[in-house]
Amino acid sequence: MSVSMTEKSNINLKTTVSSKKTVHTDKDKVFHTRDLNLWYGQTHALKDINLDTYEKEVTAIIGPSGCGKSTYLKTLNRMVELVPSVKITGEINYNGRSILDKSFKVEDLRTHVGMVFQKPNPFPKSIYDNIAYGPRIHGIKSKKILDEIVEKSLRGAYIWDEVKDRLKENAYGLSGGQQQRLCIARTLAIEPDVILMDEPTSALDPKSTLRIEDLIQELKKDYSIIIVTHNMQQAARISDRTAFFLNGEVVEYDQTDDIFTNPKDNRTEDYISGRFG
Amino acid sequence: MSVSMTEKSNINLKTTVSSKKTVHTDKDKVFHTRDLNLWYGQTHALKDINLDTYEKEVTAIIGPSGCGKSTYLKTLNRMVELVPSVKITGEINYNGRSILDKSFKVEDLRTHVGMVFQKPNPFPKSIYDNIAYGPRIHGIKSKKILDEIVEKSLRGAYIWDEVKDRLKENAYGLSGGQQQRLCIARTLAIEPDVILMDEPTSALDPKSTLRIEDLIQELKKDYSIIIVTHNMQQAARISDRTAFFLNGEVVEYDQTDDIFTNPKDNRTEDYISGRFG
Amino acid sequence: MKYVDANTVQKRMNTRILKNNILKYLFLIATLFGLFVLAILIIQVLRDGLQWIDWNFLTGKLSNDAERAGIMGAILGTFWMMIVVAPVTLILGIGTAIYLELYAKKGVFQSFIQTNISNLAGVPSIVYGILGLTIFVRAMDLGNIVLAGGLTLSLLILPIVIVAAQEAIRSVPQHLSEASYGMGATKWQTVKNIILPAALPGILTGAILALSRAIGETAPLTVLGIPALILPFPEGIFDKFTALPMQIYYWTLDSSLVAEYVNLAAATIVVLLLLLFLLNSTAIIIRNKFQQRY
Amino acid sequence: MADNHTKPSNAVHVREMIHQKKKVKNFSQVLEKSIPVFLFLFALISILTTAGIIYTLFIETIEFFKIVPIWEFFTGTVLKPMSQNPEFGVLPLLSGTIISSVIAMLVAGPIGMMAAIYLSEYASDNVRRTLKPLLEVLAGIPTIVYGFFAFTFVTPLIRSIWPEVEATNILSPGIVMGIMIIPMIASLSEDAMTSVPNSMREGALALGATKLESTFKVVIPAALSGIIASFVLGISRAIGETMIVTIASGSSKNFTFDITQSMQTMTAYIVEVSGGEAPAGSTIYYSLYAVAMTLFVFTLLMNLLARYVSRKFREEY
Amino acid sequence: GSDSENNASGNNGNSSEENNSSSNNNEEENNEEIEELEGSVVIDGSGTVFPLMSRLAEEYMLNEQEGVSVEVSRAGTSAGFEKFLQEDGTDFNDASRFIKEEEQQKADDLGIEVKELKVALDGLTFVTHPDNDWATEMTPDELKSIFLADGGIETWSDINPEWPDEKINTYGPNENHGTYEFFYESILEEQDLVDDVNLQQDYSTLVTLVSEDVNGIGFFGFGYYVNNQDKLNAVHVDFGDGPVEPSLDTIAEDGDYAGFTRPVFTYLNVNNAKEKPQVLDYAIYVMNSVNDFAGETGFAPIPEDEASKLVEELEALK
Ligand SMILES: Nc1ncnc2c1ncn2[C@@H]1O[C@H](COP(=O)(O)OP(=O)(O)OP(=O)(O)O)[C@@H](O)[C@H]1O
Ligand SMILES: Nc1ncnc2c1ncn2[C@@H]1O[C@H](COP(=O)(O)OP(=O)(O)OP(=O)(O)O)[C@@H](O)[C@H]1O
Ligand SMILES: [Mg+2]
Ligand SMILES: [Mg+2]
Ligand SMILES: O=P([O-])([O-])[O-]
Repeated sequence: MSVSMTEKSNINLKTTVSSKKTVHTDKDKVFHTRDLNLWYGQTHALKDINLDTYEKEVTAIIGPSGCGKSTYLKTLNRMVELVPSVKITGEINYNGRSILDKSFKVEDLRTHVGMVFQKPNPFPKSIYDNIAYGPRIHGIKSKKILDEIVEKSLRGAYIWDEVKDRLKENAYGLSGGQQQRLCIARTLAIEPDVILMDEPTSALDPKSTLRIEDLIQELKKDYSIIIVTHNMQQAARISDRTAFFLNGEVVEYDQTDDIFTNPKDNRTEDYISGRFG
Repeated sequence: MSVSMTEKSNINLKTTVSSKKTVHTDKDKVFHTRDLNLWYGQTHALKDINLDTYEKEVTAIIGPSGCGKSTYLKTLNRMVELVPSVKITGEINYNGRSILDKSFKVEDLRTHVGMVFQKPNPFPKSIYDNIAYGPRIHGIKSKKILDEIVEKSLRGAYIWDEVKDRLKENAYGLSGGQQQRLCIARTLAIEPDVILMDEPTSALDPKSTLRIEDLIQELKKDYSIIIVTHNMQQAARISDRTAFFLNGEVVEYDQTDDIFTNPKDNRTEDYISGRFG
Repeated sequence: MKYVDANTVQKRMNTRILKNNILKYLFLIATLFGLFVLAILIIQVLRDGLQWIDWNFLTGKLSNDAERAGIMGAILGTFWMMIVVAPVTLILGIGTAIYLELYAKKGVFQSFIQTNISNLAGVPSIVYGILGLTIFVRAMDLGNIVLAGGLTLSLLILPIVIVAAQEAIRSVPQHLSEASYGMGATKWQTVKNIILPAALPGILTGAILALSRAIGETAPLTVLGIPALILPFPEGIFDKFTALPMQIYYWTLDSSLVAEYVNLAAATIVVLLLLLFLLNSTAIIIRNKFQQRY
Repeated sequence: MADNHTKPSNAVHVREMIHQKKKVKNFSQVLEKSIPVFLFLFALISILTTAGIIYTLFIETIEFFKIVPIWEFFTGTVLKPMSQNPEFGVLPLLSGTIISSVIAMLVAGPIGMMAAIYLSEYASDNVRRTLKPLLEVLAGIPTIVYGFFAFTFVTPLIRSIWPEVEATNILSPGIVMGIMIIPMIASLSEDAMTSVPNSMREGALALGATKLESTFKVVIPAALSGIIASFVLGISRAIGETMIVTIASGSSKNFTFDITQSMQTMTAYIVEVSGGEAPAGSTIYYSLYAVAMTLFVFTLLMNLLARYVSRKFREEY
Repeated sequence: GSDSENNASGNNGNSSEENNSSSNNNEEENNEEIEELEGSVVIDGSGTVFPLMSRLAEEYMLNEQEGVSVEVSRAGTSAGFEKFLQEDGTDFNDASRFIKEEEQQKADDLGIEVKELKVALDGLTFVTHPDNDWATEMTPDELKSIFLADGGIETWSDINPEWPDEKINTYGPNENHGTYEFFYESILEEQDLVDDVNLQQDYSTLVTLVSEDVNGIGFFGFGYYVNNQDKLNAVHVDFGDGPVEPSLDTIAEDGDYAGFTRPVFTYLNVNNAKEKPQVLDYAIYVMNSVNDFAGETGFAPIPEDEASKLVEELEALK
């Protein structure tokens, strides 16, 4: 981008984002990753990752396509194991317990670590059933309790008012942005501690994007959030810390302001200044 | 992007790009588009487009996903007509002749207006046959002439040295960047006047991207080039003029410097500052 | 306020996981069941038939005498029929597929043909037998000769070949044909030079699989009327004939007349399965060898 | 860039040459125009085939109903085509056809479905890539071979367990038909389930669901139309299957629902009556077409139903 | 099998020797006109006669006229007549009963001249399960009453109180077959059969059915019994002079089993015979050689003079 443009965007960023940014270093660690390596068959997708994320913070992961962002995120709730050829070494601790240990049941892990995907993926069911799905598989059958959970979760995702009169309708009748908030609500329904988000706004229009960004700022009060994004401005706007991935490595991990204003690595700088793809 | 980052990237852009930028207003028009509207069935994909492109210039088209960039590009060589439900109104003149006129044979048009696609798409044939394909379908059979054309085109796309010893090998043995240059060479083989490029570097790594960008600067000396890109920095680096599309409309069209330094429309500014997806 | 109680969740977790694991094995067993039956079938057939296969059996003429009987006539009958079926279905099948995929305007007529083809694929083979009997044997007065049988089987597998060819053509990436059009190529040039060569392996694979279906078809031939005893070898497509599956049918039926006929039927099945195995392997080889990387 | 960049303007003038060739391309223009016409004619063959089937069946069926009232045909429980006093009730054939199809689906439905679930949800890529083609071998075995298998192996096996079963019976071919249809159901249902986007499964698993839960509560409901369609196609296949029943179920024309007995299906009746070039003009000859017409309508309805189901009830995602 | 070659040549040797010895007088004529014939001869009809006819056809093609293709099918006598009595119909129709009046009428209408060739004698054989050690001997009336709707017999004990109290299951060929019609017309005198009689198209199916049903009883030609003696019992029939076992001797002309014996035929389309030399040649061959193969295929031979008379009549058609 050329010079003078930024003078303008500068103003934008200040008003909408900068005020929300807070950085804590004294908080508890949520995920503590040490020497993580991951292979898809022969592809070495993650190389010696060392990364700690903190409670009630938003951690952003940025990097060019194919650098391993999604892979790292999916390792945190072991969704990556759905790929049969995956091999993982190293350690990830979640609240002090090693999650890569086979004794840590994935079903268990995933009820603590919720996930929101790039493309909104509601189930082809009613809005109500989408939210109730999680609680139901965990054995909650009472209509009354389910009703309450559904309302609370939808409120939590700031979508209650828009859908409260059509809970029995198919979720695919919603717009893309609404679907994405529905998916967030669905995750909230099982009351996780952490929410992983893989480019949650990349399929959305600017307005919906903004709503989701606002929502993330709200959720941060109760949840720890890790978000993958290819949109640097978004990372700059909403995250407390940012990790820059390249070719499966963490090139730089720091407080967001530092990463964007004062990158220590040339490659980070190259990326931020748009020399990729 | 936040403030201080741009001060840095600023420097980058200056060194690699600014020097190449040239702006002519006295040149001949190549394409002269008036009140162009295009529907895919019910979808109104292009709305009242008015746009002129100029000889031996690089015109960049930017805009968020789905805004109609590719559609407009494909209208210029009538490739868009491959979609059966397409309906077009308005006018496009190419060197003064109306190309939407049915009397203008598409095969003719396309020999004048070559095209390079987003994903390198060589034919599953040998490198030689890839280049010779165009001349052959136009009736050139002489081995000697074909040999000359192949060499000349490959040289033109700066790939001759890399492939001259393996002309008989399958084109899919080449790397992505080489394949893309091969596709450019293939287009050069029929000696078009205009080359349309639809995100030609989006599937490539930074190094290959740079080579293609350099090649475009070279080609500009002999050809008029229209390039679609989602990479604003790329547009800033290589183009003379830039059109910003949004929802099927041309929001702003101006010399590249102006667009990036002094956008007149709020939406352009929003886009450049990364408020989209 | 927490709705999801961590303790109940934990308790249920183990039963849920156990249920998942048990059913997983049940599903696996169900999957293997079919293969188990397949194994029994093959073993059974080999046991009954294998020691009856020798040079005489393969090259000899049919006979009432089980010891003397050979299936060369049936092999040749099947061969000549395929000589009819292969070109007819390839030409008609590829032609129709190209038309539907690349030329037909999307609309009522095109979807009518498409529906029609998929329905034809579901018409029982014996109905094709009746069609063949009425049209080829009677109306065209061919009699029950190889040509009549071959044409009947051609119609039978035509929908399969068309659908396979359509899929092969559809799976040629659009960007290849776009590249060709982008060079100023006409439609037919693009079809001939780019699309067909790229689709050919897929088409051939589908066609070979369809052929192997035709080779095993019995029901339509029974309707056309294949004699129970015919000795001379067919020497062309205008001769009367018998075919491998028909021979299996008759020998199975007559097995209580002459006990050894069961063995003859089994031996013929071995030959037939071997033939199909060869054809299928060819199809797989073609598919693997010519699979394109785009 | 190491190339010596030559400007594309010297030596050969491609543009010129292309322009000159344009003028002598009349033949290829004719080709361009006539090829679609030829291809269209090829496509017409398939329509002619359908028309041929309907026409031939229809004409002779009309003749048949002139001799045997349509009502008698569809409600008659006695089928004695060759008798001195012939009777042409189709119900014995319908019961044979329906019973054998029901048995087949009882075998193929559950087993095929379970196999589909295993292949699409549990099996690793490698396992699927080995098992699925192997399973499809089952579908490629000629039906005459299955008939032989039913007659010489399955029937004796059943009789050794359940001696009341007759030497020719509808049970054995029904079961074998079911085995033949397993890969069809497994494969089509698997396709339907596989085409449910992975994001659905991931959504469920990310909420802590087990595979079983994501399969039964998300994937199967989403793939239901495809699964139902595969069942309908399976039934259609069973109805049209000929050689297995012809060989293993004999040709009794009793109107019964006793699966231990010999019964005749519509298809087997056609084989018996035509048994060689059927004689034209007799009532029996026409009955062949009436039965074939019934069979054709049956399977046509099934195929249309399958299409309708897989289209109309396709989930939006 | 591996030793089939020996067998094959052995068989060939045998049959040609028999030919030589039994048809000396024809030998010279044959030699005079060893005319190479070609074309096809199409035969359909009786399943009972099929083994004999296909045997003859095979011998003819192997040893007499290599260029002629004789195709034999077996739709059943009645079904066969349908195909025989039409334009471009079959050349021969095998029959296990006499041609019916209606059929003859139809032939006349079509202008087809039909010649009846009696080829052998067959005994209608009633078969039971090998474990059936009670119903080994019966009178024709007892047998009839088992199959008659009004016969009053349901269980074996209805016939003889000492026999098991089990329901009798009846089997037979269906109406396509001459055997059925012979039984229905000549033996049951056109009275209705029991309702639940199991009628089948294929004799093999019948053999299997009876051989696996202890309470079963079925009927068909003697040939299908002899080939399955290990699986079936034949009921000895008491026509008045004590029980007679069906055998090649007893089913012969004027044998003791004569009560259930019937001639079997092949009907020749004379028009075709006149047009196509191979058809006539084959007919002559059949009548010359049929007695050589009758025995081994389960038929009793016809008297020599009847055969040679037919040969002469056929020769006259030339
Ligand atoms: N299922 C898989 N099997 C094999 N390789 C995979 C698989 N998924 C990802 N990879 C490879 O692992 C590397 C990292 O992929 P990943 O999806 O994590 O990238 P990403 O940073 O999320 O990219 P994007 O921005 O495109 O989503 C890539 O090289 C990719 O090709
Ligand atoms: N073949 C088609 N049929 C129907 N609609 C289409 C078709 N191709 C594109 N569209 C629609 O037309 C609009 C413009 O699409 P187009 O491909 O031109 O966008 P684009 O700017 O190139 O986007 P991208 O950056 O994702 O390539 C979109 O809304 C798209 O959904
Ligand atoms: Mg990703
Ligand atoms: Mg595009
Ligand atoms: O087959 P038949 O001899 O009973 O007609």
